[in-house]
Amino acid sequence: MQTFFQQIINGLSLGSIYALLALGYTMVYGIIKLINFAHGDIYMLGAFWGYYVINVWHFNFISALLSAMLVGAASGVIIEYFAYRPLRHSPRITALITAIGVSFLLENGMSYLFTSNTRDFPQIIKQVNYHLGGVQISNIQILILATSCILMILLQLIIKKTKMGRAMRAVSVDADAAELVGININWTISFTFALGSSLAGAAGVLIGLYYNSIDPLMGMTPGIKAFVAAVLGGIGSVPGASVGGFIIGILETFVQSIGLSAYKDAVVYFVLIVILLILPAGIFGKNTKEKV
Amino acid sequence: MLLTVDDLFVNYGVINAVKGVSFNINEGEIVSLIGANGAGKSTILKTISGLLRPKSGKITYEDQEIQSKSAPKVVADGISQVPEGRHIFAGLTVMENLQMGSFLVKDRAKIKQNFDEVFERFPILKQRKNQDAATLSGGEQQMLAMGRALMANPKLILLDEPSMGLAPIFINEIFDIIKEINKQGTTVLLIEQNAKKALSIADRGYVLATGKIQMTGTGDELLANKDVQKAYLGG
Amino acid sequence: GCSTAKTTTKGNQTTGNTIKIGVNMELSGAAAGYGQSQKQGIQLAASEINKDGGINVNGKKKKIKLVIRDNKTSNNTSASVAAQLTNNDKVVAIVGPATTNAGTAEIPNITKAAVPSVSPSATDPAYTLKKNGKVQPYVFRACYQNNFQGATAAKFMTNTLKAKRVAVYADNSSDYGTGLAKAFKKAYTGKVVDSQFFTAGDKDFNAVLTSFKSKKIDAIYAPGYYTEIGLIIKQARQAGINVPIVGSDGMADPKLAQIAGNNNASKIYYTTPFSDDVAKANPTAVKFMNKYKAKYNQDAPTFSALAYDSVYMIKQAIENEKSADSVKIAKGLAKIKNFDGVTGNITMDKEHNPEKPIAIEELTKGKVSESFNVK
Amino acid sequence: MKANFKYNLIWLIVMIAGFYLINTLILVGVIDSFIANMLVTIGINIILATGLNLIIGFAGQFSLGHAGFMAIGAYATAIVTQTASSPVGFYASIFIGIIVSIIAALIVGIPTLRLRGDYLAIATMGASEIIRIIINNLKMTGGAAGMFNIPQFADWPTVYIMVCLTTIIIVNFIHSRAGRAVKSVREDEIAAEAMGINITKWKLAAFVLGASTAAVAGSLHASYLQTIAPNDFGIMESISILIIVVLGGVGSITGTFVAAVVLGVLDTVLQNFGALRMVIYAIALVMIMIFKPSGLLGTWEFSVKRLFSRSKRKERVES
Amino acid sequence: MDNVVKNFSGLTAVSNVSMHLDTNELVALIGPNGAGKTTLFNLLTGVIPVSSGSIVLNSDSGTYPLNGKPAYTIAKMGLSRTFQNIRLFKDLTVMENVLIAMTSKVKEGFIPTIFRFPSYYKTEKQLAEKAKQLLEIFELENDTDVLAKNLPYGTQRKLEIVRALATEPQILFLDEPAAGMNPEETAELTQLIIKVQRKFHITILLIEHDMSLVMNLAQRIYVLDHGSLLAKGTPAEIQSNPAVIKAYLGEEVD
Ligand SMILES: Nc1ncnc2c1ncn2[C@@H]1O[C@H](COP(=O)(O)OP(=O)(O)OP(=O)(O)O)[C@@H](O)[C@H]1O
Ligand SMILES: Nc1ncnc2c1ncn2[C@@H]1O[C@H](COP(=O)(O)OP(=O)(O)OP(=O)(O)O)[C@@H](O)[C@H]1O
Ligand SMILES: CC(C)C[C@H](N)C(=O)O
Ligand SMILES: [Mg+2]
Ligand SMILES: [Mg+2]
Repeated sequence: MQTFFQQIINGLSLGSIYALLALGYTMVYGIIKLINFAHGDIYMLGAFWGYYVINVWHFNFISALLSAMLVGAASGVIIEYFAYRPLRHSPRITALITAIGVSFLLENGMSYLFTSNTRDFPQIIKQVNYHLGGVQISNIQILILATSCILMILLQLIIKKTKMGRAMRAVSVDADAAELVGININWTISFTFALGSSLAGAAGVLIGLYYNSIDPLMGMTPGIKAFVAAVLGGIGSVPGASVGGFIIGILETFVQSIGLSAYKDAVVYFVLIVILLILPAGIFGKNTKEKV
Repeated sequence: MLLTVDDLFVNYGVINAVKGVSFNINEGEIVSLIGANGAGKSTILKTISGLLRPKSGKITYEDQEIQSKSAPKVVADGISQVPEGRHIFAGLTVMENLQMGSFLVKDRAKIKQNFDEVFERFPILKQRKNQDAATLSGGEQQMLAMGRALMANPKLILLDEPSMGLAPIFINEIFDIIKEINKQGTTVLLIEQNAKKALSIADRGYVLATGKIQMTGTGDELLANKDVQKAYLGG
Repeated sequence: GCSTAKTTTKGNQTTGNTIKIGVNMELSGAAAGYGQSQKQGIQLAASEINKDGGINVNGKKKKIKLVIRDNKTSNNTSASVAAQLTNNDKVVAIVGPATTNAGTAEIPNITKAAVPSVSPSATDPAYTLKKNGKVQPYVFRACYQNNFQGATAAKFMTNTLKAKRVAVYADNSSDYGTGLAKAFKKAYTGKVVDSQFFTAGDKDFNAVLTSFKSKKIDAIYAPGYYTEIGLIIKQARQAGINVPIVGSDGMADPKLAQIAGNNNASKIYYTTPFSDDVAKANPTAVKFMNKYKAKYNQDAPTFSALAYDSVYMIKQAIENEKSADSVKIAKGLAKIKNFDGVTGNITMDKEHNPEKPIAIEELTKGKVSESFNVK
Repeated sequence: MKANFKYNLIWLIVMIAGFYLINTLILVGVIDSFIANMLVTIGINIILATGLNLIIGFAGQFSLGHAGFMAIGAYATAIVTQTASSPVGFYASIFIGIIVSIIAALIVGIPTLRLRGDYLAIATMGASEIIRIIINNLKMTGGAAGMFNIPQFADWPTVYIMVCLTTIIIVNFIHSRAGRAVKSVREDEIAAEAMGINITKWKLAAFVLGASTAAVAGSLHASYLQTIAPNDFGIMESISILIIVVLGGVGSITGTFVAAVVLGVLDTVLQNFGALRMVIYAIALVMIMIFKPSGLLGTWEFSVKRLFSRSKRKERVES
Repeated sequence: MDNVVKNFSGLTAVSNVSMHLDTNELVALIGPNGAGKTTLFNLLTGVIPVSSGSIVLNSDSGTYPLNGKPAYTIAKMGLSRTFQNIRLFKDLTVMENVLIAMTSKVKEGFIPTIFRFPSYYKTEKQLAEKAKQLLEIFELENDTDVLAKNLPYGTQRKLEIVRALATEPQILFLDEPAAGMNPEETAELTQLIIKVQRKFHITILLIEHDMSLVMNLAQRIYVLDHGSLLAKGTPAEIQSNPAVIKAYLGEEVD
C-alpha cells in the first residue's frame, strides 16, 4: 500500500513535468495550429540560462526563474518572428518542417557552442523530503506540482476571461475576421508565443533543479512526450494539456511499477492510440465535425 | 466626402481583380455596388478595410489616405466591415462575439451602451447571447455579424452580400435593418447580388464588371436603366 | 551480359610527410556526448605526438594529420564517412566510431579499402568478429568487451559485496546496457530479484526504484552511462535505497558524482580500466590526466582516455611495422603487446580485443575511496 | 495508344541509360565507393520518400510512422538472410518484409486512418514507436544491439532497379483511377464519399502501398549496410523522410527525387564541416522552407508527354 | 422516406418528416434558414446517420432500405448530390473532378493498372470520352484542364452538377444551386436543370431560396420549418399558404 501511494506521488510529479511543457505546446497550437517542435528546445534554453545565471551571476532561485521566463518568452517571440511568421499563409506542413529545423538548430547550435556534455544544475534550493506515513515527497516536487496547477488555472483564466484571451481565440478561429474587428494578429500571436515559451523557460529551471542534469539534447524526449500529452488531452485545450500530462506521468509510472519498464513508451503510445480512437480529438478537444 | 476611392488597382498574384476603380461616398449615404460574380466587389471592400494592399490607387477617408493602413487601424478610424460569408467567431458565444466587436473601444460605458443598442435592434441575439455562435441559423449569424460590426461605433459600415443564402423573410428584415442603421447616422456601402433590393434602398449605385466601373447613378436611375435591368435584374 | 563495376584496393599508402588518420565519430546526435569526449582525447594525442616531431616511420618522422568527420550517430552516415575517409581522404587508419552500431556499419567499407579502424568504445562482444566466428581483419577496439566487464561485476557482487539478491537496471537503448546485463546475469550466482530497463535520455527513475525498494535487495547492478546512472544514484538515495550500486566503465566520469550529488555518491562501484590507483602507478596516465586538464580545463573522462590510447596504439603499430601503409598498420595493431597505455598495459588478443587489467573503484561521498583488484 | 507506348518506351530507355551511365562512371573510376555509397543512400531515401509522398501528398494522410515499416523490412531481411544466405533468400526476405508490413499497415491503418491531421500523425508515430520498441525487446532481433554481419546482397544495381520498380508502381498508381480516388479523398472526404468513393478503402490502399515500399527500402538498407539497430528506425528517421517529402514538394514525385538528391549531396558535403554540420543543415532547412514554402518543385511534375507536346508545338511554330 | 428524425445532441434538426419522390419528378424543398433542409439532404445521402425513421429506395430492380448505409454505398445505388457550400476537389482539374465521380463504375484490376496493360488505356479513354460528353452539356468542354478552384463561382456550381451527374444517379439532390448567382445566371441555370432532367430521366429534389427558380421549376414543393413539414403542395398552393408566408416568404413575394 505504501508502495502504491509512493508510486502515485511519483506519477504525479512526473506528470506535472509533462503538464508544464504540454501547456506551452497547447497554447501555440491553439492559435496557429502549429506543432512547435522547438518548444522542448526553448525549455532547454531556459535550463541553460538558469545554469549560467546561477553559477556565474549568482542569481537566486526566484530571479533565475523569472529571468528564464523572460529568456524563454524572448526566444519564442524571435523564433516566431523569423521562422514562422513568413510562413503564416503557407501549408501547415511547411511550418512544421521549419519548426523541426529550428529545433535542430537550437540543439546543434547549443551543442556546438557549449559541447554536448551533461552538466549538473546548481542546487540552489536545498531538497527537503517530507515523510507522510512512509510516503515521501520533496519540496521541489511540490513546487513543480503546484506551479503547473497554478499556471494551468492562470492560463485558463487568461484565455477565458481577458480581452487578450478572447483575441487569441478569435485569431485562432478566423484571422481575417479578427483583423476586421481591430485585433492586431501579429501582436496576438507574438503574445501567445511569449506566454507559451515563458512556461518552457520556467520549466527549464524547475526541471533542471529537480533532476540536476541538463544537456543540449534534453528537450528532445520530454518535448515529444509533452506533445503526446497535449494531443491526448486535446491539443489546444489548456486543461487538456494538464490532464494529458498527468495521465502520461501516472501511466508511465504504473507500467514501470508492474515490471514492464522495457515497454513503458510502447504502452503510453498504445493508450494514446486507443484514447484517440474513442475520442478522436483527445479528451478535452472539441470534435468539430465539419458542417456539410 | 467621407470616402473616396481613386483609380484603384488590386492584384491576386498575376490575376488583376480590380482595374482602375474610382468612386466616392458622402456622409450619410447608402451607396450600393452591384456586379456579377467575380466582378471584384469583395476585393474592393477588402482593400478599403485594409485586408488587402492595392497595387496602386488612393483611398481617402476623412481627408486621410488609408490605403496602406492595416485592418485594425482602419477599424480604429471608424470603418467596419461585415464580411462575405459572415465570418462570425465559431466557438465563442454570441456575447463574446459582440465583445470582440468593440475590441478597440476603451470606454466601458460606451461598450455597455453599444450592447444595449445592438440587443435592441436584434432582440434574437439577446435571447441567444450565451449560445455558441456556430450553432446559429444563417439569418441569425448574419445579424450577429452586423451587430458585431456595429459594436465598434463605425462611421462607415461595409456590407458584403448580407442577403446571401437567406430565406426571403430574412432578406426583407435585413434590408429594413440596413435602412434603419443608416437613418441613425451610419454611412453604408452595400454590395449585393440582389441588385433590385439593393438599388431600391440605395441613394446611389455603381455597376461593376470585370474589375471596372461601368455605370453610375442614383438608385432609381439604375433600377430604371435597360442594361442594368437586363443584366442584373433578371429581365 | 550485365556486369557491374567493382573496385578493389590494396589499402592506402602514406606518401609524403604526413600520416593521415581518419576520425569517424559521433559528433552530433544521440551519442554526441561520448563522441565529443573522444574527439578531445584524439586531438590531445595527435598534438602531443606532433609536438614530438611525429611518428617514426622507419627512421623518418612524419606528422599526423587528423581528418575528423561527424557520423551523426547514424549507421548510414557512418558507412558513408568511412567510405569518404578511405577513398577520398586516403587515410591509413581510422579512430572510431564510439558506438558498436556505427562501428559495424563501417566494417564493409573499411574492409574493402583495407584500412584498419580502432574503436575506443565499441563494447559488443561480437564487434570484432565475422558471422562465422573468424576475426574481422581490420576491426580493433581499445575497450573491454561486455562479457568481461559484466562477469567481473558479477564476481565482485558475490565475492566482495556478498550480495545474494540483486536487482538489475540496465540501459535498453544500446547494446552496452543490455549486453552487460546479459553477461552479468550469466555469471552471477545469486538471485536476480528483478530486472528492469531504462532508455538513454530518461530522467525519472522513481517508479522502478520504488518497486526495487519493496523487494529487499542487497545491491543494484546498473550498467549504463553516467548521464543516467548519476540520476539513478541520486533518486535511489533520496528514496532511501542505500544498498550498493554497481555499474560499468560508462560511469567512470567525474560528472557522475556531480549529477548524483556528492552526498549521494557513496557505496558506488564500477568496473574500469582506468582506476585512480592504476593511474598513480602509471606515469603515462598521470601525464595524460595533467595534460588533459591543462588543455580542456576539466578532468579527463574514460572515453577520452580510451580514444587517446587508440591513437597511440596506431602509432605503436606504425613504429613496429616500420610502415604507415594501412595494411601494415592492421598487422601491427593485431600484434600489439605490452603497450603502455593510459588505460593500462594492453596486449591485443587473437580476436582484436585488448587484454588489460580491470579494477573496481568505490566512490564514497563522490570521491574514489578504494579500488579493488579483481582477478 | 501508340503514343502511350512511345512514352513508356522513352521512360524505359531513360532508366536503362541511367544505369549504364552510372556503371560506366564506376568503371572509369569517377564514382568511387564513397559516391556509390551516397547514391545508394539517395536511392533508398527515394523509395522511402515516394511512398510517404503517396500517403501524405496524394492521399492527404499525415503519417509520421514511416520508419516503423522500414524497420519491418530491414529486420525481415536481416533475420531471413541469416539462415538463407543466398540471393533467393534475400528476395524472399523482401517479399516477407512486404507481407509483414502490409499486415502491420492494416492493423495500424484500419483504426487510425479515421483520425485527422495532426492526430493521425501522432497516432502513426506512436504505432511506429511501438513497432520499434517491440523489436528492441525481442531476442530474435538482437535487442538493442541490433543485428550485424548481415550478408550483402544489395549493391547499387539492386537498389537502382528497386528505385525504378517502386517508382513505376507508385507513379502508375497515382496516374490512374486509383490515384484519382485517392486524391479526391485528400481534397474533400465528404464530397468523395458522396461520389461513391469508399474513403476508408482508398486511404488504406495508399497507406499499405506506401508501407510496403518502405519495407523494400528497409530490406535494401539492411542488406547494403549489413548492420541495423532499433535506433535506426526512431522518430527522427520518420522525420527525415518527411523532410525529403516536404522539401521536394508535397504531391510532387519529381520533387521527391530532387530533394532526395539535394539532401543526399548536402549531407555528404557537410561531412567536411565536422560538428558544424548539423547547424548548417538546420539553417539550410529553415531557409529553404522560408524561401520556398511549397517545396523545391511545389506540385510540378516532370512529364515526357508534356515535353513532347511542347517540342511539337515549337516545331509547328518554326515550320 | 418515413418519419425521419435527426437529433444533434439535444437539438432536433429534423423531426418526423415523411416525404416521397416519384420517378422523374422535380420537387423543391424550401424553408427558413436552419429549418433542417440541408440536414435532410445529409440524411438522405448518408453523410450523417438518421436517429430514427426509415428511408427506402424503390428502383426498378427492387426495394432497398438506405438507413445506416455509408454514403459511398448510397451514391453507388444512384443517389447523388451537390453541396450548399461548394465542395469541389479544388486542386484537381475539371476533368479529374468528373472522372472521380465515375470511379466506382469501373472495374480495372490493380495489376493491369500498375503495369499499364492495353486494357487500362482503353478504359481510360472510354471514361474520358464519357466525361467530355457530360461537360459539353454544360459548356465546360474547353475548361477540362483548369483547376476547379480557378473557375468562376457560377461555373463551379455547374461543375458540381456535372460531377453529380457523372455518378449516373437515379435521384439528384441539389442544395441551393443558384446561391450567389445573379438573376440572369439563375435563369440560365433553370433552363439547364430542365434540360438535364429530360435528358437523363432522373428525379430531382432541390433546395433553393430563390423563389423565381423554385416557382418556375418545381412540380411539387415541400416546406420545412423547425425540422418538421409545414406544408406541401403545388407552387401555386404554397405561394398562397398563409403559414408559409408567415414563416418563410414574408409579406411581399418577388
Ligand atoms: N484569394 C484569391 N486568389 C486569387 N484570385 C482571387 C482571390 N479572391 C478572388 N479572386 C479573383 O478575383 C476576382 C474578383 O473576386 P471578388 O471576390 O472580388 O468578386 P466579387 O465581385 O465579390 O464576386 P462574388 O459576387 O462572387 O462575391 C475573381 O476573378 C476571383 O476569382
Ligand atoms: N453537424 C451539426 N451539428 C450540430 N447542429 C447542426 C449540424 N448540422 C446542422 N445543425 C443544425 O441543424 C439545424 C438545421 O440546419 P440545416 O443546415 O439543415 O438548415 P437549412 O435548412 O439547410 O438552412 P439554410 O437555408 O440556412 O441552409 C440548424 O439549427 C443547424 O445549426
Ligand atoms: C560510447 C558508447 C555509447 C558505446 C557503446 N559502448 C557501444 O558499444 O555501442
Ligand atoms: Mg464577393
Ligand atoms: Mg442548407
